[in-house]
Amino acid sequence: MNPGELICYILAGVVVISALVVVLTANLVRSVFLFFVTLFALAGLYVFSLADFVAVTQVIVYVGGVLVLMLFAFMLSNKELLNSLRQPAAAKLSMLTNIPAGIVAAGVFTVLAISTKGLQLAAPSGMSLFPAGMLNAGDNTIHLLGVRLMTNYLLPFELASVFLLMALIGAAHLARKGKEST
Amino acid sequence: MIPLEHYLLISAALFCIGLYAVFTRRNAIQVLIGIEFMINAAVINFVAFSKYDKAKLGGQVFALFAIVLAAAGVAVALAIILNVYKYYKTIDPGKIDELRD
Amino acid sequence: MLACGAAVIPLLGAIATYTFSKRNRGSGIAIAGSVLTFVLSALVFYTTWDHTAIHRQISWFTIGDLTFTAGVLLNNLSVLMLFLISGISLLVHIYSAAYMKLDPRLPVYWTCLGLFCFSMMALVVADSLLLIYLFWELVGFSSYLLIGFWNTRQAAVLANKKAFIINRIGDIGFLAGIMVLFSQYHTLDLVTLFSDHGLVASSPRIGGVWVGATGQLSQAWLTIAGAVFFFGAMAKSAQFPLHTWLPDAMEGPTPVSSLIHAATMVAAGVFLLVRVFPLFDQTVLLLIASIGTFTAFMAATIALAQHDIKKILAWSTISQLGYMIAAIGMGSPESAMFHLATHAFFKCLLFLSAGAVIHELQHHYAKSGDTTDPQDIRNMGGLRKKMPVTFIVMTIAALALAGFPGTSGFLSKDAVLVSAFGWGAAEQNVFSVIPYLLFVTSLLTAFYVARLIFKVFFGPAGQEELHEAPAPMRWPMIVLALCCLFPLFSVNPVSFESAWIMAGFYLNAVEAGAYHTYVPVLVSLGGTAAVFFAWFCYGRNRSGNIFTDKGMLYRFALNGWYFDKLYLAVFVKPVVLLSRILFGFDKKVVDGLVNAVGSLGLSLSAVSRWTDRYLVDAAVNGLGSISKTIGNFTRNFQNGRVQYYLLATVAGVLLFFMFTYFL
Amino acid sequence: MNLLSVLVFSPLVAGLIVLVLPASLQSRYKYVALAATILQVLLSVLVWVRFNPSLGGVNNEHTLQFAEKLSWIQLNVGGDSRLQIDYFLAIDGLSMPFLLLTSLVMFVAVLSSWEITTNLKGYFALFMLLDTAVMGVFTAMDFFLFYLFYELMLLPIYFLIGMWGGVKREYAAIKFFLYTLFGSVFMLLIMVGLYFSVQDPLTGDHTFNMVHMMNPANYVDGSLFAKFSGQLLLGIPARSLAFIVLFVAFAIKVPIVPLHTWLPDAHVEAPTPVSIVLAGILLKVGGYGVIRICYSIFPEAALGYAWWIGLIGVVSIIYGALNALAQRDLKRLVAYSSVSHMGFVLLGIASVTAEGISGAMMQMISHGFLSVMLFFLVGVIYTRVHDREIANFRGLSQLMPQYTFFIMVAFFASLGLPGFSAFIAEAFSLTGAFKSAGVNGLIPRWMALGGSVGILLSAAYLLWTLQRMFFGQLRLSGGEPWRLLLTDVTIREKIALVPLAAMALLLGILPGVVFTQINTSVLDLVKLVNP
Amino acid sequence: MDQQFPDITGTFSAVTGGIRYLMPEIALVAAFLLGVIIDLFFSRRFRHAVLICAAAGLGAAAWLTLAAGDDLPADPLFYGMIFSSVFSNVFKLVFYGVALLFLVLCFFNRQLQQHAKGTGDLYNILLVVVLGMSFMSMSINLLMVYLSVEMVSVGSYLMVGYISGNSRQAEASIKYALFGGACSAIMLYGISLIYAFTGTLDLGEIMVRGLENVPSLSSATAITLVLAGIGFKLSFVPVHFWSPDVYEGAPTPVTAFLSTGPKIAGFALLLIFLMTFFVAAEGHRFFDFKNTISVIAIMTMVVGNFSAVWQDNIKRMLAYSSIGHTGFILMGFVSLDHGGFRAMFFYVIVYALMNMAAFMLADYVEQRANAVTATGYAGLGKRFPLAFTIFVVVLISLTGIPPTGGFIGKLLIFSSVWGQYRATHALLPLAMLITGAVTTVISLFYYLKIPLNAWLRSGDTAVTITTKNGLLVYTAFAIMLILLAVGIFPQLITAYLPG
Repeated sequence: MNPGELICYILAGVVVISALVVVLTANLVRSVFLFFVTLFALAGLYVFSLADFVAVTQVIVYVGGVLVLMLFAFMLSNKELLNSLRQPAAAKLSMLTNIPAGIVAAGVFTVLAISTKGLQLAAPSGMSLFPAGMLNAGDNTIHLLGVRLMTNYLLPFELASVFLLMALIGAAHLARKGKEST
Repeated sequence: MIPLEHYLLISAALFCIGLYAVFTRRNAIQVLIGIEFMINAAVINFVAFSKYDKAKLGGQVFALFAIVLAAAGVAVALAIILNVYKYYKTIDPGKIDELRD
Repeated sequence: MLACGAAVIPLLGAIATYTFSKRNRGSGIAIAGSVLTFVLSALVFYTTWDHTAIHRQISWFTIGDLTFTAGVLLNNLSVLMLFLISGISLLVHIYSAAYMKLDPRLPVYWTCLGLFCFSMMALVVADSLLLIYLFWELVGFSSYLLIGFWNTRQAAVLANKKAFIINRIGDIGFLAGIMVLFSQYHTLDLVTLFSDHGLVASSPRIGGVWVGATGQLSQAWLTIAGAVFFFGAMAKSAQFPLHTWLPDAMEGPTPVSSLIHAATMVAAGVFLLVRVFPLFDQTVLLLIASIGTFTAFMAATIALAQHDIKKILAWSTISQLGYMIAAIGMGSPESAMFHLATHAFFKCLLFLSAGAVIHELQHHYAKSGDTTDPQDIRNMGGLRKKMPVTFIVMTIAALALAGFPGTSGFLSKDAVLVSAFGWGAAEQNVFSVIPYLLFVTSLLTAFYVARLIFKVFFGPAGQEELHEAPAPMRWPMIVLALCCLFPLFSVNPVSFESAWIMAGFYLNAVEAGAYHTYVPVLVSLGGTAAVFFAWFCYGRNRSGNIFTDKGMLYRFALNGWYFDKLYLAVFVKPVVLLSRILFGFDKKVVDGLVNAVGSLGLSLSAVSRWTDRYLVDAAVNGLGSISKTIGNFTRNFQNGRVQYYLLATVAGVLLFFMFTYFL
Repeated sequence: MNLLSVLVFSPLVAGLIVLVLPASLQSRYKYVALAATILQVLLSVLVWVRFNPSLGGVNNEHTLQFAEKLSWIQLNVGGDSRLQIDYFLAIDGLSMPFLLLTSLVMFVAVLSSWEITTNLKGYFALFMLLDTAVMGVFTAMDFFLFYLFYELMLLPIYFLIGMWGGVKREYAAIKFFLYTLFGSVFMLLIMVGLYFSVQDPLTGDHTFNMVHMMNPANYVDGSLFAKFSGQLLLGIPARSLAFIVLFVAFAIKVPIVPLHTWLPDAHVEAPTPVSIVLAGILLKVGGYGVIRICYSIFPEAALGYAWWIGLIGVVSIIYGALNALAQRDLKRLVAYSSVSHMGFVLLGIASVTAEGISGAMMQMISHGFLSVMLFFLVGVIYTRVHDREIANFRGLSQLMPQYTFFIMVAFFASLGLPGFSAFIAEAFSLTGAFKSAGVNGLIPRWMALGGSVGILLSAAYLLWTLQRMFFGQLRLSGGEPWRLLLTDVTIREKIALVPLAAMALLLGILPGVVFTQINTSVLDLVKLVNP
Repeated sequence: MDQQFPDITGTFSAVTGGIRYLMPEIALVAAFLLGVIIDLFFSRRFRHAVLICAAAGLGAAAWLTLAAGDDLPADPLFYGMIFSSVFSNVFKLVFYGVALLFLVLCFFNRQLQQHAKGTGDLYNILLVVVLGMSFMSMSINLLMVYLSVEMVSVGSYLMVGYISGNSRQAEASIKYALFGGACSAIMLYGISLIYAFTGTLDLGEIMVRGLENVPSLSSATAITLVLAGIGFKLSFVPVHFWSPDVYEGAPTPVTAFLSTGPKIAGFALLLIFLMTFFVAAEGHRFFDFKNTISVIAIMTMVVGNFSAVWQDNIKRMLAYSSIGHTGFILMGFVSLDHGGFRAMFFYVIVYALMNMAAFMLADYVEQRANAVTATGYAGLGKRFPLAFTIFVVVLISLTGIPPTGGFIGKLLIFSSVWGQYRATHALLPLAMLITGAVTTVISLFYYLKIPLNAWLRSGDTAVTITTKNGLLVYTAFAIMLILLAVGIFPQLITAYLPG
């Protein structure tokens, strides 16, 4: 096991553990903070998968955008935050009611694990068809991505812009106060 | 480089953690976080397998789109959650149950 | 042609009276019509009697390959009946004109009477069983109308309902007989079926199989066919056990009783049996003879105890019909027909006389505001001085009924009894009692009719201002009285064999032998003795009564052997009860079942809703709901929680997936 | 334009006219409807006159009369099949009498619609729609078209009962609708299955043409409903299952015990004109469907189940009659008597003899006239005092002599008094049933005898009713007000009643009027079913 | 770079060459952009400017689609992103039609028109949603699939929560957003697995072969997850839970739109997805689509119809009924090669029409008499005779009784399933047939509630009647006429259907 792999596993461990804490903790502040950690660890994993641009995007978009938004939302509904901080009895009971959810989630995990275990995926079947082969550590993925986005993925790219505009307009509409409303 | 199966396993774990969050968290924003976990689980797969797809780089592109779309989705969802908060003074999805059989 | 005319005129008369009844109340038209009918019938009778039978038919309708015909068959049997019916009906029409004069619904009466005459005459001339059945029912229908003519009287409407329904029971038998014959021979034409070389006569019975022209049936069906025809006749001719309607039918106007329930309609059963006579095999004949004899005897005993003048006559009618039926059963249809003809006259006359008495008494009571029953013989007496003509004619009729020499009844009753003894001699078993029973019955007959006469006309007079019935009522009675004497039927007052009716019907000669001489003598002597006995009981002093009112036998007889009660308990009530039960069943069970199927939709959706609400949620909260702390939570288990939706969804997909791939 | 098309669609036109007429002319709507029905009566008489009774029809397209066949829907549904649906109207002896029956009954129903006072526009529009649908059912020779009209009958009836009905009208209307739809949805399935099994011999396309469906040669080899493929469907031979499903669908309409329970409710709650149509026509649609579709298309299944059908017939006869005996409501009594009388139809049909089927046809027609008369008469009383309890009336004959006359005619006619049509009909249904054992051995003789008990029972309940309601001393539970309200029949009512009574009488005395027209077809049908 | 793109001009021309097949979509985008600008600057002066703009855009798109006619590309466009075919054109026309009807509904909806924040954004969002639906019907690449589904989904959340005038609308929108977010995440994960197993995002033979190479369990897992995502759009069982709540809570025009447009887009997507597997590799062994969809169809019909029976709220009832119809249409997917194509297309078109009409009338009644429940409809028939007459015909069509388009649709579906049964003699098609028949009867229970209450019962007379918007009824009337015409002459539609 080389250091790279070790770091990979550590990152993976961080991802899973922090995610678990995010999900299980009753403390909302801790949960949001650990979400932050998970996202960073994920970005690290992406880097190790030779997807540096994706990792950067992850950090910028998630940490810079999503997380900030969420914090705003928390603050805007801070009463709720406080409420959920002190509800130990409810939390205990919710543990009980969460058991079926846990079973289902575990079931899904089992199915996923079984269906992905032992696959000979060193080179997925379809991929050998591509002459360009595997990505190497030295490749300029940003360059490659740029070219792809302007050729193969031009249509989705443009469409995404329309989509974002709509999301912007819509979210703004929902959030803003009415012109004539009092 | 860790084996691809391990990536799949990690992503599966993250997916299920997200799923669990979606099922159980009593705060709409945490449910959203769960959804983000699920999306990120998919992103792990895309990114990991994108290594073999140098020609099209479909995985990475998809990952980018997924992240961006997720962000937009979160923005909209948060706007909606704030609206809900306005009426219900709570964002516990379990308590928002006026509409039911 | 003439026969058709004779048959149709009453119908036209009926329609005419109904249509033009406003002005002259219809009596004129009705009587004119019936005169015309009588003249035509007489002509037909004159031209056809003892000539070759006339058979005219037209195609009526076609079903499948078979064409049904409608037509007339005029042979001795039908023209005799035709003549008889038209004659009596003419007299009854005239009588009715006076009897019913004051009734507000007289036109309706004429219409119904006309309808009856039409159906009765059509019945006798019809040439196919289908037509006979048709008119058979119409006769029943018009009888229904006439019995219930005074339809505001509860008893009358109950009686006509009873009459019709019991007749219907018989009709089913008739219909069943038609079905058997039709499926066997594919025709219902009387000539084709029953003539000497007709299908019935020529179809062999081989080894238990009854081979017909177009099919074959087990021989049991032959017996059944005969039995069901007899069953039909039983109802119409009021034979045990379908006799109970006739006494009740006396609720109708008396002329109706006399025409329909004494002279004509009830004879239709006898007529039918004579028509289909070749069909009967030994078993059926024996059955017919037994039933007829039993009915004759039973009705006579019942007649002994009745108080209502018309009821006595009604039971007597049943008894006499029993004679005729028995005669047929004993293979002597000619004597049955003979007795039918004579009986028609004297019984009609008896009724008309009774009607005259009732009519006068009713007037009397109506005037004095008395509510005494004008029909109860216990309230009568000494009328011979007030109504001498009635007395005389009724006595003649009574003598005829009792079978005294010199009357027509003597001839015909002898004919029946002689043939009975002749037949009985051949029988070795218990059936040989039949002739003796008939003989006893004739004695009983003499007794009860004497009782009637003595009670009504003798003894002290009770009522003061009674007088003879009006002329239109008197004259028909006188004419009928003349017809009750022997000359009309036979030049020889003692030999029934010289009667022209018998001669006209010699279907098969009876070996009478010695019975021919001593039976008439015995009947006459016995009858005389019975009359004297009656005189002893009722005529001389009215206190003497061999039947105590308390006696069990007496009550048994008075109530007609309790058949009405029996039927009510055994048939009517259970059927009504069954219908109630079935209706309850229909409402609760059938409808409920179907509703259940219908609401299966609802219940299924309840299941799915239940599943949605409890199963899914319970799966979600499954373990939690086991714990008792969950009580507070139950209201949160309701739907409407998006996370549960998601959980259910994923669980559903997961389950589905696992079922598909792991099981 | 073809006579049949005019016959079918003229009421629809009248309905549209009613719809577009302004509400200010509300009181005139009924005259529009009346005119349409009179026109229909005239047209159907014309059809009757021009009908050639020597042509059989049934399964021979060339001997169908007044045929109009237009290509209607040609759908390429992909795969190997093309949907070929024709606008195919024609009649033969089996349908022709129903045209006259329908038009006459509709005429009477419109006359009895005078009692309707609310929402006239909707009422007459729906009524005319119903008229069109019924006419269509009797003339359609394409299964698809038949089904179309068949379903089209549902909705108007639903609303007519539901909107203008009695107290429990909702329940009755829904019950009726669900019952019938339940049958017809499965009919649809069988219809589609049949369509896949049958090919037009000329074009080779799959077809809904009923005449083609009757010919075993037109079935695709090995297809589900091919006669000799012997395929199983849910463990039952496919053709038998199809027969059962179709039979149940139609039998619900007939109705048979135990699927009859919609009928008393529907009748009791329906307004008089709708009762009239229900009893007079819709029940016949069931019988007609059994003959036209079940028996003609699945003859061997029909023969196989003849025993059961006969049994159902007998049970219906007796069960319906016994139930009628228990009724206290006059209309319900009449409704149950319908169940009983329609039992004869099944018994006659089950026998597959010329007599039986002719008797069944006659019974349908006769019952058409008589039940209409009965319901009309019940309606007369009901409109006067809004009560139908038998026990609340007594001695009506004194108050309403003419009414009593009509009701006696109706009662006696329907209890099978000779001289009226019901007698011929019942006698021949039973005779056919009896004969069947000797001819084709389909149903045992006791069934015919059992059925004849129904005749007795019908006499019992009808006479009992007569005695209770009309005879005896006058006594009304409503007292003096009722005495004033219960006036005798009016001219309009007589106009409605007289033709019905006349028809019943005419057909009773001259049954040949009907038998001649249907005879060839009946023979052909018998030959088709039991070659 | 050059070694990867030897012919950069060719690449660009390949991209630009596809543009001419995207004219309708471009029209939509143009209208969207124009609408945004109009909304910003002119909406105060011209209240309905954006509406007109959106309508013009939709009209133009529809016209362009029609005008393109047979001018269809032979190959996929944009490097295998989309494929424009007759199928997609039909679907697109349905979408545009539905969207136009939606605009009509919006125009007459008081609640929307009085919305404080204006309606302009709604129309703009609508255009993007329609754009997304367009692409859903054309996508043959999983990225495009995901993107277009997200466009439709997010747009739909916005539309549902657009007014947020009361708690119910807010609740509906959050439920929709959370459920939808989770479902799209699940679908995304499924897509990622497919990508992991096959290395390609193109829906085509390579993907199918790639899925064959991994154990069937693995491919089945991936496909199941994707199907669950598609199922969210279709709201079939068991992914249907959201729809009753959302349909009930959303503004009626939005409900009308959601129950038709996106749902039909979901069908288009399912069709593409299935065709990939049916066409590319007959007899692949890793997933039994037919049986799965059969079972889903049966369950969906049962759940939808049976649950609807209990509903009193009209919109909720129609929501369940639309679940039932989904199940019915799914039957057509099972028997695609036995006429299911046409049947499905026909049914979808008729379904769109009748559902829109039903919601239009529900909206009309809601606005004029303030009645939203079946019991609240009591006695209204006599007050709005025309509206309820139309309603009855529409409901008859929804039930599938002749002579309406709904009946023909049902007939065609039944026919195709019979065809399927004939070919396979399997139990499931038969079970589907019987379920279809039974649930048709069941559906009558609830559809009948409306005429039952409106016509057969009498309600309180004190119903406040406000605003006259007859045009809505006349639009519904026109739809009714179309339904009847189609019921009697189905060629009117079938003549133009592919398959």
